[in-house]
Amino acid sequence: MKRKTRIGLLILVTALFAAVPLILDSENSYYVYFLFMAFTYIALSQSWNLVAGYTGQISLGLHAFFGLGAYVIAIGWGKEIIGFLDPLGMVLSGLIPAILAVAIGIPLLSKLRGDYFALGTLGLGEILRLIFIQGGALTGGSAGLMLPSSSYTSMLPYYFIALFLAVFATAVTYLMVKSSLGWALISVRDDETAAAANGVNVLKYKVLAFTVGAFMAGLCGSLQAYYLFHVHPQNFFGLNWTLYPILMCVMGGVGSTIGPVIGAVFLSAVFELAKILLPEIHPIFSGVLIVLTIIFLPDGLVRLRWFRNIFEGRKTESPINLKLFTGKEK
Amino acid sequence: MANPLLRVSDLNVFYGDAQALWDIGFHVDEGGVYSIIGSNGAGKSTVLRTLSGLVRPASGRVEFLGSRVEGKGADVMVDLGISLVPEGRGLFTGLTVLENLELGAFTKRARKKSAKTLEWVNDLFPIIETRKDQQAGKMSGGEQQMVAIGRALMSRPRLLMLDEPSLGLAPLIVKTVFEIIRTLNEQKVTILLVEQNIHQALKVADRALVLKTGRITMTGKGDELLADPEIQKAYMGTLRKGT
Amino acid sequence: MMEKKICIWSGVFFLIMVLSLAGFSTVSAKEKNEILIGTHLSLSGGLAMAASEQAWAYEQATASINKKGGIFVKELGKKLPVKLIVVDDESDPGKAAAAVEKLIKLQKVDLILSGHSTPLTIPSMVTSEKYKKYYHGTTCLIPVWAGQKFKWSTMFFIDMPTFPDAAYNVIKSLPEKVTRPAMLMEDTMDGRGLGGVLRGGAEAFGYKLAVDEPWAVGAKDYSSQILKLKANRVDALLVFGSPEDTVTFIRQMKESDFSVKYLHGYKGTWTAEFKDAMGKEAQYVMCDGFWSETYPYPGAKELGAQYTKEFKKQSVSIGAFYATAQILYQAIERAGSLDSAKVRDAVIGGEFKGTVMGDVKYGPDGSAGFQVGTFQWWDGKQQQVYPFLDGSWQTKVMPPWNKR
Amino acid sequence: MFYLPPIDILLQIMINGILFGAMYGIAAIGLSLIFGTMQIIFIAQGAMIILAAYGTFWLFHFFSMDPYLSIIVIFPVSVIFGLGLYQVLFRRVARAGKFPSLLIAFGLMVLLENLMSVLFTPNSRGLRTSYTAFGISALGLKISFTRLMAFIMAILATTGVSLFLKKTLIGKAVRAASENLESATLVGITPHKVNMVTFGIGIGLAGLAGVATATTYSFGPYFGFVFSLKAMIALALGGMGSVVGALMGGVLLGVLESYGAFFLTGGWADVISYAAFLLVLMFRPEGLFVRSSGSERP
Repeated sequence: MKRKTRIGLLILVTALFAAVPLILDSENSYYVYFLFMAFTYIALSQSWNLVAGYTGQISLGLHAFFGLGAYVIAIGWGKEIIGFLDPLGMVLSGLIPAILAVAIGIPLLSKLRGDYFALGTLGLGEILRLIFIQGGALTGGSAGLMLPSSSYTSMLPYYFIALFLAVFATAVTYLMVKSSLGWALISVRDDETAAAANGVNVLKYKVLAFTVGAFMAGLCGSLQAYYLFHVHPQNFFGLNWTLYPILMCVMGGVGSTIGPVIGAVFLSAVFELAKILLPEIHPIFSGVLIVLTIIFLPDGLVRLRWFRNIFEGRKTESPINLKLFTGKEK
Repeated sequence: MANPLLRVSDLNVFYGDAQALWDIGFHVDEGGVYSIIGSNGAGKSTVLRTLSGLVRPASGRVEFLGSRVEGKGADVMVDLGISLVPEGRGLFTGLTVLENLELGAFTKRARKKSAKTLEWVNDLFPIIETRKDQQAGKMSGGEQQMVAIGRALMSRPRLLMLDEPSLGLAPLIVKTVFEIIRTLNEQKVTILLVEQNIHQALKVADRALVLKTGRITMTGKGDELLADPEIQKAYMGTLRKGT
Repeated sequence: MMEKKICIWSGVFFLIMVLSLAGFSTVSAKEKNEILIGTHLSLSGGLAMAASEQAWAYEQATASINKKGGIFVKELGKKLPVKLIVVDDESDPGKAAAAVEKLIKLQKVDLILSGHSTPLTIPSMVTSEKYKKYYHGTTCLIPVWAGQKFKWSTMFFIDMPTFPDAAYNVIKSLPEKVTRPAMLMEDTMDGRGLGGVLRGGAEAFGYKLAVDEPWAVGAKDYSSQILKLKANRVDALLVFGSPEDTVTFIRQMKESDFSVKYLHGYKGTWTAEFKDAMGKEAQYVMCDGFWSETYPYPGAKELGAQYTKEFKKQSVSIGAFYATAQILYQAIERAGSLDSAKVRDAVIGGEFKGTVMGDVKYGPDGSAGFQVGTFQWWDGKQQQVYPFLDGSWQTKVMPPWNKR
Repeated sequence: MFYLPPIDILLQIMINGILFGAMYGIAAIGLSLIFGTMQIIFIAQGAMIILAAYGTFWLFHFFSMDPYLSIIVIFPVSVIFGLGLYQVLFRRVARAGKFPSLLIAFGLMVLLENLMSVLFTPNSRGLRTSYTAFGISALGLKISFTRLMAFIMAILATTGVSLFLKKTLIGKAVRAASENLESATLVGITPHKVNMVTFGIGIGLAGLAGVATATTYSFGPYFGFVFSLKAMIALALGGMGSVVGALMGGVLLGVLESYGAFFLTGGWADVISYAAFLLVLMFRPEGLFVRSSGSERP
């Protein structure tokens, strides 16, 4: 499938989704809410996909940037610097996590690789959560910050912003990979030492991917904060905001642009259905799903042959062939 | 002719998409010393790594004592009797010399005779007895090479493979290594050797093969190849005549 | 071939899902034959224990109203049975908001009954505020609820001004004088809110708090804090924490031989699991409670007996939840409609007689407070102490550990 | 109110920290063994500990079997469970070499926690015996009996595992495999056998930690995650893959938190431990207690 048709397909799908709220009554249809959440997860999965799929660095700290983005809105709105659904505020809620990603990323990425990096980012997430809980009046401590819910008018603005975020994240991932920058990223992923050998500044590209990922995660955090009107540390710094995107990426197919999109939509639907159809045991369901996905679908849906001849996804196996995680062959 | 200890036929090996070995075929008879020579990157080590089970061949047959063994893991190969001393010796530097040797006889077959084999190895390498409780990592290159060969012998191999044993050793030590190879051969141990030091390799070998970019280009008796002008020109530069 | 099988399976699975999701959401607005009441409770996660009693109470209240044929709704001109829909919010604020979203948009409930605890009800009320769906609230601190100026929910919970009395009146009634009380409040929304009120209460009753510190949630070791309490010669202790943390804390008090005259546990000491885990160390420990079967209100005794028969343990909370449901059902009948605005207006300023919590009066701001009770664990039973009714238990001073 | 308390209180805090750190130590030893050979951070160790704690609780509840006596049941059962778990779950992943076993461990944790919550109800369970809340006073210090037993168990477990690694052939094979897997296969060590052994022992140690937890705390299904996190920090402090280092790391973490809780408040104690964790990870990845014997990890 040539490149032009693939972009055409992307535009068609976006238009289709954009038309949904015209057909369904956005206020009362559960579908609209479901799609809103699915778009948020698509954007989050792409931001993880960018870091893990294209530079091979497994980050377990996505929830830290997500929460930070949300808190930027909550604090900003509290101090009347940021308004309701104000674009400047959202950009800011992406920038601050990006700055943190650079500040933390440089020491973390230059020194740590593989599972040490994953551990470091997990630690980063926990530290941020605890700091915001001890943050006193500024961060509202463990009670979190309340936002005036009276400014809610309708579901539509949220739906379209979420759709925009999903398309923006997918487009950024797609463009970054297709550009010369993309080749540098992939060379870092496949063999760092070789990449460094022929002049690729490995650290610069890793930090760049990490920062762009953080920016996107921050944006998603701010949208969710606007939606819930209540930023609570236990919820916004919860590990699920890292766990679900990883699962969606893995199931969809890491290192491909369409994989996370399919994974996010598929899994959001599965989790919602599990909650409705089997209420008591639905929490077990997510655990079982993770384990089964990894055993039977390690390369993700997008690389199954049946899918491949339609989308012509990557022929090679999933790029994060995590030798560093499992086998020890040097 | 009794059927050979080891027969390899049209062996092809890939590293990712790059093909490293092209239709390799040769055989090894019990009790002989065989050398594989060739320039760097010719694929010499790949042959040994494939025979020892570290690398899985894409196609081809490997028969050892009459049964097909290609594709089996290294832990199975050593139990069958093919033992490799890897390039760079591969000792467990954090463990003591004695522990390295004990692990050499890890397979069920070797574990039973572990004590007797240890005595035999101690006779071969007296230094081992004196340094047995020392950490393997804290020894000289030569001593480490001895321990590495000793460890491989602990599994009582029918075929011992040595990958660049003389690498990084002083000339005097290299001489003793080749003496050891000769004494091992006298004790009926079949040896397959990969070696940069072509002169020594060919002198000690009954038969030898020359490998060039993954293909066998010449085979023959060790001393014949030693005298062959082409070999001298290609590999030994300006070797003075008759040394 | 393996891979083909997986694709077909995942394809089929995906299709079923899409169809059932569609099927669910377009349930045709057929002729109304039951009142749909939705609630989001923590069936899993940290709050599951407390929420399970709430679920039981709601189900009992719904069953008893249905036994009387349901509720007469004047607008629809007939008596309709009540159908209770419970969705799990997994003790997570984000999921609580999502659960309410689902109740409103998917299950299309008419009205919403409250979930459990301030951190979960606040986001849920925000969601129901968005869709103008009446949320009949409880277990959220009234000052925190009032601060949000919600227009589509009411709150029936602890009356804050009289909250400290339940502890300090009992302390004053102790035969031995208490001079150095201390407070350890869990660092959560509830802990923060209650802590503030108790701090005010201490001054009102003329006490100076020897130690007043937040308490880390889920910490595994309190020995350092116990040392601080010992160093400050604390003789009375008000502790707000989860059952697990409180058990760890009291065990460590015994291990470091630190005892007080009066130990009052909030949220952590009223469950039967606390008594099972502590055994005879539970003796003398005070616990808070929203309700007691010994209260002289209609149906209180029967409700308590039924619970004990079914679970072989007492409860000091089911009465409050049962009454919350009773009030909602009375309000629907009084409003004669299922419209959120009408039912809400029936509750605000309304007077509801004869509930298991007695007569409940809602103020003009939509809140109604009930007096929190105090109980003492004695021989495995919670003896009702405060409010001081005739026949209430006389609190016993807690002796040092070695004199038990 | 920052005042330096008298020396006996400082000592008491130290003792509490050491005993309390030993709890993290047992969990960390299991993690370090598994990490040594399989190179994965087994984040579900906390859930395993709580599973064993439930086992101890039910043995006590139905057969009134003394918790410390039940070790003779819990430990072997945990080892067998570990072996089985490796075969069913991790063997496929390890061979495929494609996927972060970290994710499988994560899924397993979520699965186990919710399974326990559904099967054993989410109520917190506590074990009550004559010694569960019993304090010994020695030379002016108060020592909790159950935490002392936990400390003793930690010491025994560490020596046991160290002896196993040093004296038995399998133990040497484990050390060899975790150092140089390729050479290990060359001498006949099958990677899966070694992984299975370490995984079995690792889960066995989780069993021990479970008994220690059951006797010391009232626990619920979600009680284990903090253990996993803190055990990981102890592992990082002590040095990846070294058993003694893991225990020392745990004890150091316990002391750090104990002092943190006294001089600051409980909440800050966690921040200190995570900050120490990040600093060690960045500046001394091979850990504080392992002589940087050149085998410095990536």
